[in-house]
This record gives sequence, C-alpha cells and structure tokens, in this order.
Amino acid sequence: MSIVRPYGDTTGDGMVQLSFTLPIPHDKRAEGAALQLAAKMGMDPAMLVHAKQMGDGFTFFVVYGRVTHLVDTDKVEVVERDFPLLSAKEVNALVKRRLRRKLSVVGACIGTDAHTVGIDAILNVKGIAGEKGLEYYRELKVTNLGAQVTVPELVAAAQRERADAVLVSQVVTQRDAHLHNTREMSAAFREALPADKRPLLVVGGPRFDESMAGELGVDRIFGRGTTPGEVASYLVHELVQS
Amino acid sequence: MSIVRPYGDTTGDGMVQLSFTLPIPHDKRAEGAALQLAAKMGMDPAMLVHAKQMGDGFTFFVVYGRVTHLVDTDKVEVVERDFPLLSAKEVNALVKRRLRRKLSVVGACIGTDAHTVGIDAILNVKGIAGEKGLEYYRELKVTNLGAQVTVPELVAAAQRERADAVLVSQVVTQRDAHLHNTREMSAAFREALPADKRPLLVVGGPRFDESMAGELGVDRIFGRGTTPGEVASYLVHELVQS
Amino acid sequence: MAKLDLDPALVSRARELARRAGQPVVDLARSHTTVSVERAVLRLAGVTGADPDGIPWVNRLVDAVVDEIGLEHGVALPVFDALAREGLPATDLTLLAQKAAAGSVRFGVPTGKAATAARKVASKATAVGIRAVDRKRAERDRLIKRFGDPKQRPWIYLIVATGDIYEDIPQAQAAARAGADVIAVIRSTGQSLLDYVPEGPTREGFAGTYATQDNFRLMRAALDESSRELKRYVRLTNYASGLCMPEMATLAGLERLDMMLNDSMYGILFRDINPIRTFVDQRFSRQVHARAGIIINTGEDNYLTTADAVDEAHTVTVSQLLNEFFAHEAGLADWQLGLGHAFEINPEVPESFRLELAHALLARELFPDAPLKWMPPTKHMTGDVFRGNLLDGFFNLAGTMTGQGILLVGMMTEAVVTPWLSDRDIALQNVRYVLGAAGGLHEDFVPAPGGFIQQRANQVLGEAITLLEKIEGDTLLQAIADGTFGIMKRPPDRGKGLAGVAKHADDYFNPATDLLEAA
Amino acid sequence: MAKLDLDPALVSRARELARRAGQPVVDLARSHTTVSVERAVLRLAGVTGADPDGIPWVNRLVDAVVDEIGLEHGVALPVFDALAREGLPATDLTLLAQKAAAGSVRFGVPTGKAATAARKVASKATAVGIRAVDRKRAERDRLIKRFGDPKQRPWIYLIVATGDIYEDIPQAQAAARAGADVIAVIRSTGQSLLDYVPEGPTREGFAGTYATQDNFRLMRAALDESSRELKRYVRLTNYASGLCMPEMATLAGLERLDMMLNDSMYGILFRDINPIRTFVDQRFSRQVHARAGIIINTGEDNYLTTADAVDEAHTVTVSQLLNEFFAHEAGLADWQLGLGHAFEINPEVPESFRLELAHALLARELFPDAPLKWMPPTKHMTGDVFRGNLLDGFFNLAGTMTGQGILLVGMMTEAVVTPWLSDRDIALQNVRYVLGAAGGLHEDFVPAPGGFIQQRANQVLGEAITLLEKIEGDTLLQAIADGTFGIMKRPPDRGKGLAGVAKHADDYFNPATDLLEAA
Ligand code: B12
Ligand code: B12
Ligand SMILES: Cc1ncc(COP(=O)(O)O)c(C=O)c1O
Ligand SMILES: Cc1ncc(COP(=O)(O)O)c(C=O)c1O
Repeated sequence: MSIVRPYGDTTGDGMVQLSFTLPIPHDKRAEGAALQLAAKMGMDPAMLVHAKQMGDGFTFFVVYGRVTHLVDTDKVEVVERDFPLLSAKEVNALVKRRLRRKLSVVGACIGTDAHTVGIDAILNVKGIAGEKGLEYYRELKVTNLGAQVTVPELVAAAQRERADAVLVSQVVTQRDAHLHNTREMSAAFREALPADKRPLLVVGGPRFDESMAGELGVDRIFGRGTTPGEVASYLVHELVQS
Repeated sequence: MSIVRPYGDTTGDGMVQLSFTLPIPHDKRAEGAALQLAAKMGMDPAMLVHAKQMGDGFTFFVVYGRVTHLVDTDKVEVVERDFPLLSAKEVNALVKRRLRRKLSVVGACIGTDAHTVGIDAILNVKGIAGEKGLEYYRELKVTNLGAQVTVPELVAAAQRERADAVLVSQVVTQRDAHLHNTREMSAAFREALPADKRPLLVVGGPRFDESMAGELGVDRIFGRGTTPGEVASYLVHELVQS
Repeated sequence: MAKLDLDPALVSRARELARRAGQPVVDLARSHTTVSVERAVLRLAGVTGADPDGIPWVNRLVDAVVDEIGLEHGVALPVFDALAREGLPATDLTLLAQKAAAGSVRFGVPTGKAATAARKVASKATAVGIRAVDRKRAERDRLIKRFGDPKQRPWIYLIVATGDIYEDIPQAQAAARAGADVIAVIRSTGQSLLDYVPEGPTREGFAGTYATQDNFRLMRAALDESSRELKRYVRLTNYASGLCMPEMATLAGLERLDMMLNDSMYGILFRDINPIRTFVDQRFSRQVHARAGIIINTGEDNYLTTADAVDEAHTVTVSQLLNEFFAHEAGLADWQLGLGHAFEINPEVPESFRLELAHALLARELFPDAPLKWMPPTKHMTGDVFRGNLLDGFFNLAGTMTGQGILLVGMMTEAVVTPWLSDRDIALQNVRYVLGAAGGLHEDFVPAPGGFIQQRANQVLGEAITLLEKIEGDTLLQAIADGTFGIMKRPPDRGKGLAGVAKHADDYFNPATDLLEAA
Repeated sequence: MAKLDLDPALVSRARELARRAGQPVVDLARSHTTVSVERAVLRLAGVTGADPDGIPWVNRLVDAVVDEIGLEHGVALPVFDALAREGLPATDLTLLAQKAAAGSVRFGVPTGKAATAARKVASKATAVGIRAVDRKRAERDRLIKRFGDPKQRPWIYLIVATGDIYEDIPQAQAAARAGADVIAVIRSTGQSLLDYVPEGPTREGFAGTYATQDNFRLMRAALDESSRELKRYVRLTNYASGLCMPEMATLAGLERLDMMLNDSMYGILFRDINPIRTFVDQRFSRQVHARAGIIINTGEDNYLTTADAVDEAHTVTVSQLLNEFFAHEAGLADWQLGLGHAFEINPEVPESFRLELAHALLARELFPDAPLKWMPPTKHMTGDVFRGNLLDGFFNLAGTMTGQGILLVGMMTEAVVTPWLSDRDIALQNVRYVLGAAGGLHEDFVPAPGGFIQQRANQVLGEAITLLEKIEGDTLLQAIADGTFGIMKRPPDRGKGLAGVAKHADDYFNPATDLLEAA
C-alpha cells in the first residue's frame, strides 16, 4: 500500500501533534490565530490543547489534530545507498588490487565550526557504533586536519596529500552556516583544480539534507548516524570500481 | 501588524515543531515519507530530527522546520465574549429586578460520560479558580443531575424544573462522542418543546470548538478554563437583559 | 526497611477499626444476592451465548426466573429444578435459557427431594465451571514458570483503549515488546452501566473497548504469543466493576485474565451504582478472584481526581484498609492485593514530590506484602505535553524510590486523548530511563528522622485513624452517603442497580458461593 | 553535611599535587606576555574605538609597537614614552594609536629618566581603568543590596544565542522574568579565533552573538531594567576565552559583567589555541576577574562531550583542582570559582543517575565553598525532544540534591537548534517544578555507607590522584600534549596564537599586572 496517513491510535485517523510560538500575547484571538495556522497546515479538525504566554508578546501553543494530507510512499525521493556495503577487508583488497596505491583521504571541519566528534567518528581508528574509522583501513591514507580549517588551507592540504577524496564535516547550521561553507569549499576546489584532478568531495553532518549534493556542488552528502563502513564503501565504489 | 509568522528565535523565522507516527517500518524511505508530509503541511525546509520504530510496522518522527504560511490575525474568527462580566451581586440584582423570580438552571453530564468535575466546578458552591459556582447565587435555582444522565431524563427534568437554561457537560471526545451527544440532546429539546418554551441550551467541556454552537443546535459553547462568573453573566445577558 | 518509624500499635489500631467498620457491610453482602451474582453462577454452570439482540442467555434466564418467583431464592434451585422437569442434562442449560426466554418454561422453588436433586446437579454443574477456573490458574502458573516473571519491580502496566479489539491487539503487542509487563484493556465509557455483558469480538467502543468473553480470549491469546516471543509472561487486566462485576470476575477466571480492577467503592462513587448492589457484587467477585489467582487492583487513586490529594490523603489510607479487610474476608491473599494510590498532588505545591514520597511510603509500609498499584498524575496533567512527560518521570521515580509493585504508566497526552501508540512508546522509554538510571536510588533514600517525610506520613496515618473512628460510629454506608470518599455523596437507597438486589430468602441457595467458601 | 566519607588526607594530597603540577605553568605565565595581555593594558589605560575597517585601535597600537621593537618589553613603556615625545596627555592615548597606525609615530624602549616618567604616567593611566573596574564592582554590590540575590540555590543560568543583540535582549528579559538569575550571551562560533575584539552593537553572529563592549553594555542595561522590575539582581555572563581572553576580562570588568566563562584549558583543547598563549592570557584575565569581583566558570563539562563521562570522570576532578590552584594563585576567592562539571553519562548506563549523583557530590565536597557550575546533558540529547525534557528534569534534580551553585538550564532541543524562546520557557518550567517539588529532597538523600555512591566517588578521587601524580612527573604541558583531557592532543609548540607570545625581556613592564598584584 503506497498511501498512508499519520496514525494516532486508529488506522487512517491522520493524527499529529504540533507546537509553535506566535509573536502575540495570549488571548482568544491568539488562540484563533494558532488554529488558523493549524488549518493552513492542513489540520482539520485541530484542537488547541495548550497555550501559554511567554514574556509580554509571545504565546506558545500545542495543537493536536487530524491532517487531511495523504502520504504517498511511492513518491518519496530518497538518496538510497547505490553502492554495496563492503567490509574493511574487502575495501582494502579492492584498493590494493585495482588502485595499486593507497587511497588518500583528507578530512576537516571547515569554517569556524569546531565540532570534530562527527568527523573523528568517521576517520579515527576508534570509529563509532562498533565500526572502526578509516584510519584503521590499511589501504587508506588518512589526513585529519581537525577543526576550524579555512578553505584555502583545505585546498592546499588536498593538493599536498594528492587527495582522492576530501571529507568535510559541518555541524553548526544556524543561519545556514553549513550550506554557505560547503558552497564556498566546492567553489574553491572548482577554481583551484581542473575537473579531472579534483578530488571526490564529500560532506557530512547531522542536519544536512542528503538530496542537496548537486545544489551544493559536492559529490555526496552523509547525514545523521553515518558509519565509517558506509563512507569507505562509497569511496571505493566511486574511486576504485567505477 | 496583522500578519505574523511562527517564532523560533528570530522574528519571521517561521519555525515550528511537529511529531507524528506513520504506519510503516523505519528506513530511509520512511524518513522521506515523513518529510513529504511535512512538505505538504507547508514546512520548507523541514529537518527530520528524530525517527524511532515502534513494534513492527510503525515509526515515530519529530520534525522541525519553517512553515511558509502567514497568519493573519485580522482574519481570525473567535467567539468573543459579547456580554459584560457581572459580579454575583449584579447578577442577583438583575434577576430579582427584571425576572422577578428565580432563574432555573438544570445541569447534567449526559450520555455515558461520568466526568462531573467540570460541571460541578460551574454549578457547585465550591466553584473554581476562586469563583463560587452558580449554587452560590441567591437568585439562581440550580438542579444538578450529575453524570450519566440520559437525554430523556434531562428533558423531563428541564420540564419539571421549568428550566430557563440547561447546562450540559461533555468531556469524553473519542470518536466525537461529545458531538453526537450534544446533537442528540438539542434535537430532543427541539422535538419536545416549541421554540418559545425551549430553555437556553448551553454545553461545555475542554475539547469543544466554541464556534460550533450553530452546527450543534445549541445556544452557546464554553471551553477550557470557563469560570462560573462567565456563565452566570451570559445567562443573565441572554435571559434577563435581552 | 522501615523508613517511616510508624508506631505498630497505631497500625494495628487502624486495621482493627477497618475490620469493625467493614464487618456490617460483609454481613449485608452475605445476606443478599443480585442479578449479576446469579448470572455469574449460571455462567459457571455453563450457560453461554446471547440472543439475536445480543442479550446474553444468562440475562434472559435470570430475568425469567425473577419475573416468576423473584430473586430471593437464588436462581440455581429453580433453574436446575426446571432443567430436571424438562428432562435436560446439565450440559443443556443454555437450551433451557432459550426455552425460558421463549416463555415455554415455568419456574418454581422446589422442596424436598426435588430440591435435594436440583441442589446436587447445580453444585456439580457449577463445580465444572470452577474447575475450569482452577485449570486456568494452573495454566497461568505453568506459563509463568516457563516464560518467567518480569525481572524488575515495579511491574510495568500499560493501557490500550482504542475501542476496537483489532487495533488494541497490535498496540498491546507493541507495548509488550517495548517493555510492558501488564496490559489493561480499558472499557468503553458506557459499559459499566450495562446490566449485561456484551458478546463477541467488538470494534465500536468509546474511549475504551467493550469487555466481552471473546475480547478477553483474543487478547489473552495475543499476549500468550508475546509472552512466548519475549520469554516473559505478559499479564492481562480488565475490569470487574460496574453492574456486572461478578460476571466479569467469572469470565476473567475462565479466560485466564491475570488482574482485575475491582474496588469496593469505585462503582458507588464514580458510577452512581447503588452501594448495597456494589458490596454484594464485590464480595462474590472477590471470592472468584481469590479462587482464580487473580490480582485485584483497587481504585483509591480515583478519589484524588475529585478531592485534593493533600487534604484527603488519609481517605486513601482508610479506603485501602477497608479494601484490605474486604479482600481478606473474601479469601484473597496479600499477594493479590494491588491496593491503589496515586501521584496526584498539585505540582505547584511546595515540596510536592516529597509529599508524594511520604504518601507512597506510608502505603508501602502499611501493606508490606501487597503489590501496590501506583497510579500516575492525571488531574494536573494539561495540554502541555512536554511538562506532562516530565511529571510522569517524577511519578516513575517516586514509584521506584518507594518500592511500588505495579506501575501504571502515565501518558504525556493524559489531558488530551486516550493514549496514542507513540504516547505509549514515549512513556515506556520514560519508565525504562528512570528504572534503569535510578532503580537503586531507594538505597540512598533515607527520610530524615523526624523530618518532613516522616512527619507527613505519621500525620496522614493519624488522620486516617480519626476518620476510621468516625466511620465505625456512623457506619460505612453513612460515611459514603456523607461524601467521605472523593467528595461524592451516595446514599444507600439511591443509585443504579438497586432493583437487581434481593435479601436472601431462607431457602436461598448458591452453589458457587458454597463451593468457593468451602475451599 | 559530608555524605561521601572522603579521606581528608587524600583530599589534601590531591590539592598538593595540583599545586605542584600547576606551579611550572604559573612560572611560565609570570615570565611571558601576549599581544592580548598588552592590548588589555592599553584598554585599561583608556584606548577605545576602532579604525574604519573595525580593527580596534588597541590592536593597531600594539601591532605598531611589536613591528618596531617586538613584544618582549611590553607595550606600556614604549607607548607612554612615545606619548610623552608626542607631547600628548594620557587621555589622548587613542589619538596616539591613530597616529601610530598612520605610521607617524616611532617606538623605542626608554631608559633612565624617560623610562621612569613613562612608567609613572602609564601606571597612573592604567590605575584610572582599574578604578573604573572598582567602581563597577561597587556598583554591583550596591545593586545586589538593593535588588537582592536569587532566593534559591542553585542560581538559574540561561543562554541566549540568536546572533543578534537586538533579538537577544527581549529574549533575555523574557527569560529573566520567567525565572533566570543569570543570562549568558553565547558568542558567534568564529569569535574565539579572532585576534581582536569586534566593535559596536552587532546583529550577524552564527549560533551566538559577537561579544563587544557595546553589546555588553546594552545587555547589562537591559538586565538592570529587568532587575529593577523583578527586584532581583539578574547577572550577566560572557566569555573570557579565545585569543582575546585578557581583553574580554577587562571589558567585562568595565561593563559590570558578573560572571565569565574562563577556563585554563578550554581554548587549548577545543579551539586549538596554543597552550602557552592560553596560560599566559589566563593568568592575566583571572587577575582582572579577581579585581572586578567576577565569578569565573570553568569548562570541565566540555571534556565529557568528547570523552566518556564515566571512564574520564577523574579528568574532570583533576582539571577542577588545577583550575582552583590557578584561580587562587591569580587572586580569586573561593566564592568566585564556578568550577564546571556536567550530567553527561550515557543515560543507557545502568544506575547512571546514581553515578551522576556520586560525581556531583564529589565536586561538591571537594570544593565546599565554590559555587559549582552544573552543566546539563548535551552529548546524549537527541532529536527526541520529549525524552530530552525528561533528562533535563533529572539533571535539575541531581543539581538540587547535591547542592550545586549555578544551574545551566538544559534545553530539550539541544541536539537540534540553538534555543528557541519556547525551549527556554519549557526548560525554566522544568527547573521550577523540580526545585519547587523536590528542593528539600537533599535532606533525605543519604548515600548508603560504603554503598554504590560512596564507592564511586572515592574511586574517582583515587583515579584523580593517580593521574595527578603522573602529570606532576610528566609536566602538565606534556599531559595536554598526550590527550589527557577530552582526548584532545595539543602539543605546546602548536596551535593558534603562538606568534603573539613573548618571553619577558629584563625591562618588561606591565603597569596593570603590577597594580593588580599589589592589591
Ligand atoms: C559535543 C558538542 C560540542 C563540543 C564539541 C567538541 C568537539 N571537539 O567536537 C563543544 C563543547 C566544544 C561544543 C561547542 C559549541 N557548540 Co556544540 N555541540 C556538541 C553536541 C553536544 C554534540 C555533537 C556531537 O559530538 N555529536 C556526535 C557526533 C558523532 O555526531 P555528528 O556530529 O552528527 O556526526 C555524525 C554524522 O552527522 C556524520 N558526520 C558528521 N560529519 C561528517 C563528515 C563526513 C565527511 C561524513 C561522511 C559524515 C559526517 O557522521 C557522524 C557519525 O555518525 C551538540 C548537541 C547534540 N547533542 O547534537 C552541540 C551543538 C552541535 N553545538 C552547538 C553550538 C551552537 C556550539 C557552540 C557554537 C556554542 C557556542 N556559541 O559556544 C560552541 C562552539 C563550537 C564551534 N565553534 O563550532 C549547536 C549547533 C546549533 C546549530 N544547529 O547550528 C548544537 C546542536 C547544540 C545546540 N542546540 O545549541 N559543542
Ligand atoms: C478526573 C478524571 C476522571 C475521573 C472523573 C471523576 C468525576 N467525578 O468527574 C474518573 C477517574 C472517574 C475518570 C474516569 C474515566 N475517564 Co477520565 N479523566 C479525568 C481527568 C484526569 C480530569 C478531568 C477533570 O476533572 N478536569 C478538571 C475540570 C475542572 O475541567 P473540565 O472538565 O475541562 O471543565 C472545565 C471546562 O471544560 C468547562 N466545562 C466543562 N463542562 C462544562 C459544562 C458547561 C455547561 C460549561 C458552561 C462549562 C463546562 O468549565 C470547567 C471549569 O473550567 C481527565 C484528564 C485531564 N487531565 O484532563 C481524564 C479524561 C477526561 N478521562 C478520560 C477517560 C477516557 C476516562 C474513562 C472513560 C477511562 C475508562 N475507559 O475507564 C473513565 C470513565 C469515565 C466516563 N464514563 O466518562 C479521557 C477522555 C479522552 C477523550 N478526549 O475522549 C481523559 C482526557 C484522560 C485520557 N487522556 O484518557 N476520569
Ligand atoms: C477500580 C476501578 N474500577 C473501574 C474503573 C473503570 O470503570 P468503568 O469501566 O466502570 O468505567 C476504574 C477507572 O479507572 C477503576 O479505578
Ligand atoms: C570554558 C568555556 N569557554 C568558552 C566556551 C565557548 O567558547 P567560544 O566562545 O570560545 O567558542 C565554552 C563553551 O561552552 C566554555 O565552556
């Protein structure tokens, strides 16, 4: 069945929970305004179950109700994994056999973002979720530049290390910082290197939309909960097998 | 300013929080389906921040994002209080002077609903939120039938007590029980009594939509947080002053 | 592990007062019967099914007897006498009911040999039913042995309430998988006032699912499946409450339900059922529960939804003592006493959490061997679901810190809807966190000697004793009429179902009671 | 109130080891200066404002001096010598900076009489700045007297982080009204690596608002308004951290900020700032804080976001002891030591809450007179905001049960966004509930003698002592290079800002340090 609806406690009931603040003080009109928004979002009927004024001019609302929209799971667009998941052994074997040299990976957290836990989870031996990071792979040469790396530093390091792939992490997303930084990075690589010399550009972080790769000028985006194995498999698929 | 948007942390950012369950197991497609729903609700961009499978075939999602809808506070329709709020003293004085007899009120919780706390809060001397209930008003004669009253019993009691107003409470709303019961009640009064003999029909309960009075065939609906004073003032306004 | 420094003499005095206040009610129950008690007897004797309008044959049969000769003799004698006269075997009791409904059977009270014969067949037939209950109890014991009990206390108790047994089942199984030890299927709002038990699997309840024998069976089978899968016996609960309390208990025994909501006063106070009807029904239902190895859950938590949880805390204690007395009198053992109490203090009250701890510990120490049923906040839950989940967390914490036996899991949407699938999942996650992270905290919880918690607990006990003294003087029926519990005033000559009560005639005969009391 | 049964001899030994491990770093700090220390001196001496590109005149002036004669003499002597040569009064120091930037002033190190004269004027000018700081401190004391301190402990500490000072202000005021005792304005992600302090009111930060003197002043004025309205002095916090640590401390003193995040190692570990640069800057900034009556907040909580909160709990203790030593050495009193720690144990760990209690109590008993800063869960917060609010509730509970001094309020959206207005409101409601409902629970919290909590606390203390012994042998700089804290490896010859460090020449002169140390 490709058409589904949200489920509260009965198939097809369409129930959802919504909360938000409006920049108006709390009164009946504000409650009506909240219900207006819920209606515009497709909730019918919508029950306003909580309203609380905050400070002088804001009110927080909680609304429960049924949405009229249908979800068509056949029409969902997702970036599905289009490469096989390989073990570390298989990755090493493939690189050794086909590339005949180590595959060079340069990683960094660019801009003023200092969140290294995510990129370290992918790169460091320690890894994450029981999987070892890329440094553990014998046939991968990993250069982890750490955090707060500027784009020119990154491009220079990529050239110095003859990077096959550049892995960039972005965790801070306020005011779309991650998008700005990614665009700046991909543009710099385009400028510095001809297409055939350009390393594979990969970005990751918990709040990326994986379908935006094209728009951001990178080859691939990895989101929440990525594991090192997925990344290694992808690199081999792109750089060694095809 | 009549146009507002939801407020996360910056004026105009339009941010809201949404949660719901879809009846599908958790995978990338399910996450895409969740985002599809968010998009249909007008969230753009929408961030899927949490997904958790429950049992075999359900997944719970939390989504944050910006809604594109505008809220026009000028277009909000609310049932505003269209009568003055009176003190108990004023109510008593008006009834005494104009009606020259006690005003008879019959209250009940109908159907199988046994939630009496709400109607008792309006009727009993004890009251609620620091206001005494209608029994405290010298010029009101209150008959509280309690809960689980059938519609025929209620109509009979209203006739026996020569009710000027009938106050009905409905708290259980699952499968729209409150709406069914209210419709049944108003139809029964229409059937039993000619229009000019019919008492004022008032319903109340925490999950009513106050704008549905016409649809349900009653004169007025009172929602969450109603106080006895509001009800008394309304009764006097409708039955004594006009 | 006594943390409250309660005076044992005071505790004994409280129990003795409860016994004295309760005894007249027991005497009343022993000398009366009700239509539902009689129907329960017929169910044990093997009457099943319903007429085409859905009215059970037990109702038709009892009604036919009552119409002709009244209720005061009990139905067993006239029914088995008629059966003999019709030349039917005891296994054809349902056929007799159908004939009676069609008006083709006459009833009378047999005497002499006919009476002796009827009594004998009646006892035999009823014993078949009771043996069925015994077999279910043994089966439960076996399954518990095989699958095991929950690893932790408190047991985690979750409700499902969709109104549709076929939505309830997958939700219950999902809940069990997510950690529920006990599943309660909430009943439709209307059911407790029905003077019959609906038949068949049902899909149309309001805010709850009809309790029927088929629904019991379907859900128990589903949970047996879950028990096998989870290697943990998942218990099932329903309600022996309302006008059909004795029959519900009987059906629960026959379908291996494991717990039943069964309070001595809930129906009186919150369903406006006649007090005498309730006390009579209650005694019979508890005798069945005792026999069936079912744990009862009492309903003191409800008082705190209409009365203030601080001011009226002692009424909970009084009611627990009364429920304990009635339960023991009916043959229930301490391990079957899921006495109720609740986390219902207004969260705005200063030190409200410590007051909750004091109240919960008081119950714990007064009833050390009972698996207390700890109920979550409901009254002070609002549409603010974020706050709601927090309150539920503190409720869970109080539960583990004070060693409660059965934890009814609170839902963040308490003030909004009957629980959604996701609400239950979030609630269970909350429980798992609290029990996992602070399951041993009770070791470090030592109420300061003479401090806030000890003082409060002793104060509540003192108030309970004062109230019990008053009740003993005035009678319990008068106390109920006065609004002592939950501020609901219920006089003994009012309320629903009084018509279905009769004082025993001298020749009253009830083979089920005889068998249950003989054990 | 000792609940852990710590051995006083071990506690003394831990302190002594921290002193010995820290002393070489203090010696390093006493014998070096940095560009930011020198700029701070000039700020105290009255240089204000920035060039048209937004580069502060203090930077232009220090850069000019360094270009010509290097940093090792300090800038006070050459600058005040040049001022004299230009015939300008001390009040025209900013004018001198402008001239220097234009290249029209030469700098040298004066000797003899010129040096004596320059020293005298420099000291006088700097003293004006220090007196301004003193006046602000006195003003704070007056306002606290007038409006009062928060009624409860812990103080409730909330962050605002919109990036726009004009959105921050109403949000901070709303938070204060809803119960916040301390407002922290989070800085834009980039700021700590800027080697200058931006100027003016700002609206364009990322995930935080730039710390500028004007933003300090605007927010302090807004909170003064709130204090008046609320009859409770609302404190303001910012960061003396990053490459401009000494200047931030100075501006905080001049604008009456009340607390500053100021850690001895945070910049090294989490901003990759050079260790020596950091330790030098740190000592100066703490001397200013001591003078200004500012409470510092250290950053041990951060270690637990990169390292495991159970395995590395003792590194927090070690760092607290080091921070304490450095703070005392710089003149800070115990009441100014908001030593940091956090509720960061994986909530899935069995008995995680009791482990948190053990760690929190250990800090409490090791530093009985310090207003410990208790930080909320962040690492194990997920997009499940319902669970998040629950965890924050248990964090609040641990805070009140263990007597923490400053409670940084956790947000349910921790894993999602910088806090929304509503998140803060929900979080404060959470705090209010917990402090209101369980504020006295610490009285009944008595870790079982020799039980889980006492054992754990003593184990962490033992591990801390072992680690301190190792650090004392290896040197602290080596320990940092080895990744001892937060698993971040930071060698002393690497990291940002090393170029801005110089070893004192024999004629090094710093009037501010002299005045601050004289007190
Ligand atoms: C740890 C942490 C810190 C630590 C960072 C230590 C360090 N060395 O990394 C410290 C304490 C220093 C810190 C500081 C700050 N933080 Co911080 N921090 C966090 C926290 C708690 C956890 C992040 C984390 O480690 N996650 C665990 C890792 C394993 O997950 P991950 O990053 O998602 O990575 C996975 C995937 O995304 C993916 N991935 C990530 N990168 C990449 C790259 C590639 C190539 C690939 C293939 C995959 C991949 O794979 C990883 C493994 O599965 C989050 C809140 C939270 N609970 O999420 C806030 C959070 C990220 N921080 C935040 C902020 C604002 C800050 C500050 C700016 C606050 C301030 N103004 O002072 C500072 C400054 C930091 C800066 N300049 O960047 C915000 C960001 C808000 C936003 N959405 O913009 C958050 C969300 C907290 C909040 N709600 O305010 N922080
Ligand atoms: C107390 C309570 C009970 C008590 C009722 C005791 C009694 N004598 O009233 C007991 C324990 C008996 C009970 C039982 C049940 N309850 Co109940 N109960 C509640 C609870 C906790 C509080 C309701 C309350 O008292 N509110 C306080 C009063 C003052 O507020 P109020 O009713 O909104 O009234 C105000 C206004 O609405 C208005 N108002 C109300 N009526 C009227 C009438 C007029 C004329 C006017 C002018 C104004 C007015 O003025 C009042 C004062 O401001 C709610 C959960 C919650 N926190 O809301 C669940 C709740 C209402 N119960 C619920 C259910 C399902 C049941 C049961 C059916 C469960 C079961 N199957 O066993 C049973 C059976 C009850 C039945 N047959 O109706 C659901 C209803 C779900 C739904 N939306 O349909 C709720 C929401 C809980 C839940 N989430 O499941 N319950
Ligand atoms: C003891 C007891 N019995 C019965 C019920 C439910 O009643 P009913 O199914 O009769 O509406 C409750 C309500 O929670 C209860 O606590
Ligand atoms: C001690 C300390 N200093 C500074 C910061 C923030 O650093 P910055 O503003 O340098 O990014 C933190 C982070 O929370 C901290 O804990």
